[in-house]
Amino acid sequence: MNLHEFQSKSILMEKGVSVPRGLVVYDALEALVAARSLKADKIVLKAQAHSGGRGKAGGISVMSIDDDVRSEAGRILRMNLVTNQTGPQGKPVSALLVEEAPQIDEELYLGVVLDRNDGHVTVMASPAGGMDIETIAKESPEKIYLVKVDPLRGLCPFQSRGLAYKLASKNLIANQIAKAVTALYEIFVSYDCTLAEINPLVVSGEKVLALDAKINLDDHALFRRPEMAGLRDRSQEDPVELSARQAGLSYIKLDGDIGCMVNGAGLAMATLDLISIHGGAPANFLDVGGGASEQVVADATNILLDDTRVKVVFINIFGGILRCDVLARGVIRAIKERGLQLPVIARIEGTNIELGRKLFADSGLQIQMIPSLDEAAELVVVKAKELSAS
Amino acid sequence: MNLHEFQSKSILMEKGVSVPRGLVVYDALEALVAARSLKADKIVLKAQAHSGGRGKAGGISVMSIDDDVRSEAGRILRMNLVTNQTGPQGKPVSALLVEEAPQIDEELYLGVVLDRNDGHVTVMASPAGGMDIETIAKESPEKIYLVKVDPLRGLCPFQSRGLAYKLASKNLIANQIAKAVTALYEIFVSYDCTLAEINPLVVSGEKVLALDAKINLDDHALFRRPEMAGLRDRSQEDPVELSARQAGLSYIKLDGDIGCMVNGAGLAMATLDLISIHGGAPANFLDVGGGASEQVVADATNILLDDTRVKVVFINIFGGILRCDVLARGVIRAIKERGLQLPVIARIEGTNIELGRKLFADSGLQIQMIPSLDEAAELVVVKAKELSAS
Amino acid sequence: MAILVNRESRVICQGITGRNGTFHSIACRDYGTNMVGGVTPGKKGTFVDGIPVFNTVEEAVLETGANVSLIFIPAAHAKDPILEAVDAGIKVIVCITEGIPPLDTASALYTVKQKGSVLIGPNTPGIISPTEKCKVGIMPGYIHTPGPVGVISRSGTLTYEVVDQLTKAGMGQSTCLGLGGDPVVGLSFVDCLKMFKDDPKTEAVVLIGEIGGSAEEQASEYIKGEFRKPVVAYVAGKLAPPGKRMGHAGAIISGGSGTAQGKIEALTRAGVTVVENLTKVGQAVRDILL
Amino acid sequence: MAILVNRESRVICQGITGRNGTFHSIACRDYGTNMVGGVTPGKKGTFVDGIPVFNTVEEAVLETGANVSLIFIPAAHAKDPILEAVDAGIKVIVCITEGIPPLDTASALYTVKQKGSVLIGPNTPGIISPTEKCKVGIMPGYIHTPGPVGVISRSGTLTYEVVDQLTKAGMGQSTCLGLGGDPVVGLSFVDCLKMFKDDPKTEAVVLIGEIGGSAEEQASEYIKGEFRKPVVAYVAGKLAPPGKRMGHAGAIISGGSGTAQGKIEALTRAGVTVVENLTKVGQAVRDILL
Repeated sequence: MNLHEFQSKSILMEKGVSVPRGLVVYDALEALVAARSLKADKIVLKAQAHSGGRGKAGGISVMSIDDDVRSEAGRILRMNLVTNQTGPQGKPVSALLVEEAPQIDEELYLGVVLDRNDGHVTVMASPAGGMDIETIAKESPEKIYLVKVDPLRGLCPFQSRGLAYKLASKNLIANQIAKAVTALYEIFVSYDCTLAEINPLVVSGEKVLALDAKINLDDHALFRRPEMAGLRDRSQEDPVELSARQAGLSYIKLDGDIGCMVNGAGLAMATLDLISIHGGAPANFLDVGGGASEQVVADATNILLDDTRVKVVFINIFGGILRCDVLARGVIRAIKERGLQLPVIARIEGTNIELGRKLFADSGLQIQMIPSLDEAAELVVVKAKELSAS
Repeated sequence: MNLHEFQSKSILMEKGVSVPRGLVVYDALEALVAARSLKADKIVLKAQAHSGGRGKAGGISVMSIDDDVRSEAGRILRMNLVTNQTGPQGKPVSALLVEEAPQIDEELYLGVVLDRNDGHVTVMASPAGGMDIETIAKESPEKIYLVKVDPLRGLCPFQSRGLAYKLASKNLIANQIAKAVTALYEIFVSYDCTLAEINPLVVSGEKVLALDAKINLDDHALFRRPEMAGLRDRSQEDPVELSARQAGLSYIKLDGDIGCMVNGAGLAMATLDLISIHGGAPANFLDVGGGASEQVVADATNILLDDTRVKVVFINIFGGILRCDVLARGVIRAIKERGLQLPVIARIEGTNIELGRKLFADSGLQIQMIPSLDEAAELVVVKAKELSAS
Repeated sequence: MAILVNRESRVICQGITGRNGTFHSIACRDYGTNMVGGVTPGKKGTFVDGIPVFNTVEEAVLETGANVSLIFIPAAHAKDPILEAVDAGIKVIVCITEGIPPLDTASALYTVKQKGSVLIGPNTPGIISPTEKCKVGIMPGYIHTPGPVGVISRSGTLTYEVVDQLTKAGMGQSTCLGLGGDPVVGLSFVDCLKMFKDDPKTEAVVLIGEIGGSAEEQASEYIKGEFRKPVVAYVAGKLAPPGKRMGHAGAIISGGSGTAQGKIEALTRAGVTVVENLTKVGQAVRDILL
Repeated sequence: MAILVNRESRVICQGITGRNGTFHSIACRDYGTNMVGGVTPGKKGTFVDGIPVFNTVEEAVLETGANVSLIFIPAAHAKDPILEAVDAGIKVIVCITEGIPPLDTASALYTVKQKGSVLIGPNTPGIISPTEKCKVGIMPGYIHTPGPVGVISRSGTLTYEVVDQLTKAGMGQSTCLGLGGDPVVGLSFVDCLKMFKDDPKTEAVVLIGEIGGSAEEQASEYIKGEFRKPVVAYVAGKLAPPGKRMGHAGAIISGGSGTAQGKIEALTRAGVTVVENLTKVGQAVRDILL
């Protein structure tokens, strides 16, 4: 679950990290009032949407207080923000953050992630913050300082201090950086984040400010922070993906016309690859998961059939915990309830396979069973092309 | 810093451990009203004083609600409680805890300490709780179950469960015991205790109750829990020891007539031993500490001279951080301010010794300087005996 | 021979009285696994289809000499039983549970490594050694057959797919294990390759990777340097959706690795036979070994 | 030769710009110690009487090759600098600070031991090797003289007392160290005896114990079993006040050990010369060695 910049900044503030003065608004007139109330010469309007690259996409404006703040705010609030991270469909702008634009003397970088390779929470800091940090990481890795945190001991004050003195020599600044490092780490572990990042952390005169912040939470640990559920902004999520997740499914929309239902993320990815090898284009990634019930399978089937772009349905299941009979019952129930309009090609294998095959065979539905995965994939692609052509 | 039983129980309750219903009262009539309000057939009156062995000393009464609760409460509240732990001077009773007396099916023991030998917080549990637990520990150590807690990992739920299932087989009971174990451990570490103990933890029907509890806090860590200062009961402390501690001194009253001022706990203990070898009896243990200032030394001198039992003062200092000149200045200042009435024998050695000797010599005070520690101790004892005889 | 588990393994199931615990404990025993006990707090003295249940792992180990544990405990509480198994001296811990908060896994894993145990998973189908008739996991046993091929995978169903092909191609398996699909897991490809290197019954290894992380890149380095048995690999996710980007931090820590193409290239450079069509993996192994 | 510190030790002081840090850093250097630097966050680039100051221990180690650290940091914040020293690779850490919350010490000590470093203290006068002209602590240097006697003590001033006697009796010292007076300390008598055993310059050891704990009893066991050099011991606290009882728990965990009489008996049984009159320790050593 991703948080907006303003939500992330509010958590940082609670932990004692300074951020530029600002207000969150939802319409253009409010934006103007907010801008004036800041009593700053220069202000910045920032589109609140779950994506990086907002600046390049026109979602961030630095203005003088004498400029036409209201019009500009209106423009941003009405935007559909298309960045290099959103895909062509873009993201709506949920709110506008109106902030004073502080003097910027230096741009630093702070980030915390869990390094999958060694299982250590890793704190990263660099004196070269800002939008080019990824390039810096590739080309001048010596400018990125890392602290691997011992999972049981946690981040120690001396480690925060150590990073801070690598980024600043003045005590006044280093102490504020150390405080930000500790705060960001504590946020990461206490909120079970997948990412906690301040980029840039700016030195502004004698102050250190988090100019932008990104905090993403791990969905698997949200049960520990039920109060965070209120911060979820559903308008930033694809409605189909959202309802799929609520049904316990992992679904991602793609651009093609072959609806896929697979169990297991690995096999689901492999299925997309296989369709592609045969020249087809999947409409989605859909993993029904390991322990799906009949209901979940039925929900998955409905999600596929609801997608008007889908021309053929491809079911590829290798039953482990998910038994083939449960799968068959779920699919059959969903199709019978709505009446079948699309061709379905199923390749099933694994636990209770005989029973599953029999259920499909006895269902009276026109579901084509192909035992060979490769042949099934090929056939699906051929079918999809026929239906496209017709 | 020690807590009273009722204060310990209130912390346990906050952490979800059940205790018998009860009320704290400060006079006999209140006790009667409290007893009646509990609506229990049997009640128990418990003297609140910082000592174990209250029962044997008459500080605990189990009564029927029809007995003369008021008289008995009055008797206990007026007691000076002399137990095997208080010394002959005893302890006043600060308050009375009036509790329902629950049915007792089993008496268990739970305790948490820091094991000095290995630096591990150690959780102890035994199915044989009650007053005989120390005997059990010596004679049947297999009945005491220990968990050594990894300092970084902390106590894990499975460890609490493991202890609980060694004390009880019924799930309903074991779950409550496990909860009490976890709570007691958490209290120990979050309050920096020197001891957290529930003895006995009783099984009463389907409930598990902390019948008695003892929580002692480490004075060195009280800075982390400033709110606990309010729980200190100064009436339970010797006023001289208390004022010594407030002056930064470590002072313990003993039974003899030789007032001792020493630096360092080890040398202070050794000085007592040496006086005893020569047939004398020290009036106190007094460690002025490593970094004592002139003021602290003056305070220490006054504490010694205030003690009317003291016949001779013995100053034994081996200067390290504490410089001999600082020592001399403090002693001289205190004696000059009040006028010297008692013989003082000083043996000083160590940092700035020449300057210290000179200060004493030039002070015009009758302070006898003896370079040899053994001779000094011998002389002190002789002087004390002379003065006792005269 | 096999790696990690074998005919002598004495296996317990933590969470044996739950639905999955019961089902798979019995399925493992049916396959041939020496299931010596189970653990569910408060259920001591009961039996699951003849398998004795204990309150704690410590008790189970004392009574049965167990040295392998199969864990089915809901994600929110799964850290504790892993630590319980380690502390009781269990050497191989197979954690099936999916969706454990990664910081919990990371913390438990630290202790696992410190005490010299091995964690398979979490979010793994488990481990199976057909040659040893020992299955500690949830994979359908019947698709496996004894033979010379070791299988290491980051994905559950993808493993079944490959194993099924291998069996149908006449290529039996020595040991198959799933590393687990969670962000933090106990074993890496390299850890397993080291074990397969020393296992005389394993003549070739199939490595099933996927996008994300750098486990395949590290395996490539290791294979190039030290691994002399033939390796066939498949990497899922060439067409994978870009997924949720982890801000800059993800890119910084991964240093640009993690794409399917990058992994395929690294493996190919290390001399691994990389198969692009999933359905051809079995055949590729057959071509190499026969 | 000596134990733990010597002529080659490169010593830094954490907290060097504080009053005690400055005073004792210079006093140690005056004694002959190789004081190569100091650490006070934010004071990098400054000097304390010519000794360079760094922001972090890591920097100090990089710049000076330091391997020993002397810590003067207020008790409430002393855990962090111990960990900082360990992580920076310092092998011998001498923590003078008194009154550190014992749970902080216990937690820091865990890491110290895990990383193979040694913690002397906390609440110790430190360590001094007169033969090596190296003092890392706060003891008055002038009372020491080089010689064959090792001194291990749980008490500061009591050590000075004994060392003074030894020097006056013509018995010089190889190394003297204070274990520290806090409930949890880094080294035990046994740890130090093992080091003195292997130190050819140490011919006899004086062990200064006191009531509480079981360090002396453990030392007795070790001496009886493996330690062949003569040991003279003094145990303070025969007449000690009963002190604050630690409820039942203290008695249970100590199992009845901890009294001065018990310790004296255990040491005597182990063949140690136990001196009851503190002022006779120097003479007792002289009687044994001459």
